[in-house]
Amino acid sequence: MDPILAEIYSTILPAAPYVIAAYALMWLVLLAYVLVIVTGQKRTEKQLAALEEALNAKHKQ
Amino acid sequence: MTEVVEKTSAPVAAAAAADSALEVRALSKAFGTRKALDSLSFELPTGAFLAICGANGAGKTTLLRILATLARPSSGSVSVLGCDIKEQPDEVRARIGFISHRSMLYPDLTAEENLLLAARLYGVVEPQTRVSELLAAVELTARRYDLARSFSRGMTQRLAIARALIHDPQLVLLDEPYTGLDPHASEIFDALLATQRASRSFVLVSHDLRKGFELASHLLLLNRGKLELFAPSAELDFASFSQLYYQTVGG
Amino acid sequence: MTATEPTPRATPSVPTATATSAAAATLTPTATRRPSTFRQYRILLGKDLRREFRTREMLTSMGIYAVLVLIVFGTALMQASAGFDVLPVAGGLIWALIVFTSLLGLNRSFSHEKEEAALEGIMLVPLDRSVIFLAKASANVLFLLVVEIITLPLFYFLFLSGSALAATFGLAIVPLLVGTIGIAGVGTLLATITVNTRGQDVLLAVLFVPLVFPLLYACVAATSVALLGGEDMMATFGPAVALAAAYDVIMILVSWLLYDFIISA
Amino acid sequence: MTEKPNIFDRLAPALLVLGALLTTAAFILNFTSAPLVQGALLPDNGLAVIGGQVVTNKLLLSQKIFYFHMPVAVTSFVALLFTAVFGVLFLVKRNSHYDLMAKVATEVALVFILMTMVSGEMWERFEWGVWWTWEPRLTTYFILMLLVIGYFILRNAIDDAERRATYAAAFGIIAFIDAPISLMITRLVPSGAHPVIFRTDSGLSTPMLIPLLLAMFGFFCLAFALYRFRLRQQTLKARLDALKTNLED
Repeated sequence: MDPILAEIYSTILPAAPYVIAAYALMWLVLLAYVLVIVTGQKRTEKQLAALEEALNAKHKQ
Repeated sequence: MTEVVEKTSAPVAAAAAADSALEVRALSKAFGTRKALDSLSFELPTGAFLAICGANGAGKTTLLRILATLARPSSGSVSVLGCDIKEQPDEVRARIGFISHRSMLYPDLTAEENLLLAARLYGVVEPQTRVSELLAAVELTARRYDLARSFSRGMTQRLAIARALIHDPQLVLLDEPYTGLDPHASEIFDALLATQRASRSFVLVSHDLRKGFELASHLLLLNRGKLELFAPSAELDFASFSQLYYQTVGG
Repeated sequence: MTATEPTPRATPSVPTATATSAAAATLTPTATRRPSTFRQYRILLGKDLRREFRTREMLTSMGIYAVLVLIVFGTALMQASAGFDVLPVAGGLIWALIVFTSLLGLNRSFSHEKEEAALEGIMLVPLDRSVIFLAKASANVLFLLVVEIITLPLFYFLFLSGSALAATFGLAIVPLLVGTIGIAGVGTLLATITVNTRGQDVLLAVLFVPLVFPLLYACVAATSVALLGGEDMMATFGPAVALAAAYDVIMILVSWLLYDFIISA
Repeated sequence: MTEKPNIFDRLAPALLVLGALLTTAAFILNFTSAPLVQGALLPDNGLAVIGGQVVTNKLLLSQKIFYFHMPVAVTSFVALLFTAVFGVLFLVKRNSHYDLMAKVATEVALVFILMTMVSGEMWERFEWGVWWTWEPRLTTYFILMLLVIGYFILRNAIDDAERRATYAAAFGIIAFIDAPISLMITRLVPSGAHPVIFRTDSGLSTPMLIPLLLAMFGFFCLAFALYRFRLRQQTLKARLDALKTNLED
């Protein structure tokens, strides 16, 4: 390979892991937040169901 | 709509013309979905002694703090001695005194310094004279140069009364003033109250049903932020009042 | 002392009574004239100064704490070589000292207001809420300045006596003053918030340090160049002091505007 | 019980999809159409012709991080602006819903600040060879992150809902004002010990600008969609809690 071209592209390969890591980490953080929202939603729904059940039991009495 | 009327009347004229100590219209206090006070309306004549009763969390203290301009209402209007608490809070503040179970004193200032501080902040015309007069009235003249920290609970409470009366308020708000007082101290407190009743209106918040009933000319019963009863105490006897209290609280 | 107490003007209406029979003490009606805002400010400031003069609570605790921080600095620098010159980092060390010490003082500045709910008593007086802020912030500025006046010579004595201070070292007073005012302003607002929270001491530090970071950065830069001197010293000193002053103005203005909401909550 | 569905809530899923599409497009364009930026000059005046263009500098891949880093940073700051605006609205109107909105906006801000930090860290580790340096923008974001974390610690330390809302609103406002001052001071005050090793990028060409703008707009959509989803969940939770306390007494 042409030494000049090698020089031109010399930082590309070493940089690649960092670029990949940067993008991966960004998406990971975003994904973590989505997970927080989803688990929060699930927990709320569960509480709602429990409340409904308790209310129904109360009415039957 | 009532607010427009309040605004147009000049503060001084309104105060002079006031023939009711409190005028509460549709007062509510809510945050989020929690309602601390729910649409209260009542009117208390001047010179009256109102006792506010209710269980824990009924909104007694919240109501008192709104009357004292320490908390703001969510809706409705309140006028204290003819001054609207939203439009003229400073006018209201100049006319009320507040005594709570916490003394509002600086423990590291002497009795005299504590009173002088209050007198000067309120702008009492002759602060030194006034302070001496009040110290004599609460029988603390001999202890005037002592730190408030060194006072017993009863003495502290007496000093707190002097502090609350320093600017000659026409309405005195009392928030559980008997908390932590021994029987002797609360006797003295009662006697002191009695001497002041002729010239001022009072609002008392208390757990003690009997005490409230004995002292009051008007009774107000709160239940979960709702007005359960507002009546002159002459129209009730203690048995029916306490029955009503336990019905609402227990129910 | 009490035997010669002046007879009150209103004596006739105030009969002496024994504790058991608190007889009718009809008070004479009294007139009030609302004092000017500035007078109320002076009364409140005077109250804090009088309290502090009596208990010396804040000054002693801050002073001792400052000395302890100096000891920690000394330990940290002990292992450096004999000829190690502290001067290049002196500006930073001085500000670390001031920030830690002021945190301690700010935490204390509202504790006596809460002890017996005295602050509530002040709130019941017809006065502008921002007066409370200005009086408390002024008291904090004064206390901090006193502590600085005591500890900074000590800092010089312990760390800089062997260094060649630049001729411009006197200029360091400017960032010290500007920084102290900013710290007291923002700190008073935050202390009002944190005094009502769980774990108030830690929380004040958590909120305070990042918030004053810009001020700290500018003041460290200005103090360092003032101590080090050099030809282009003014190129750093000027903008640093100007920006620190701008921070003071903006932050104190915002704190002043927000204070009514905070203290009424 | 049933509330009329909010227009924003109905928009949220669409915005989420749009955001995902836009950021994906930006990602692809970023690595295909946008040219590599030029770094240090080649030694010995070396040059080469690549695709009909004369190249005299090293080409940098690390700069590709910038296409997402910058939009994410801007988004986080916009989210923080929302915190401050909702804070002001709360203090004026005293409606607890504004407090909830401010809280969720701050959450989103924290997420995007973290994304900014991690991507910035990666670039910096490669370009400057260190994990940390007190560079103006880096420092500002670090301080901003601490302020936002402080905001949540503050919220957790107060029990009374109204007081919590008031304090949080005030702190949100003051933190938002503090951030630009922080950036200004760290940039304008020359620091003796650490020279500012910040390279101002020369203007971006159109093929570079397109993915950048796409990413920016995409992240705005994503942030807003996430904000609405979270807000909806938190509102529901608040109503549920109120219902529970009402039933208890």
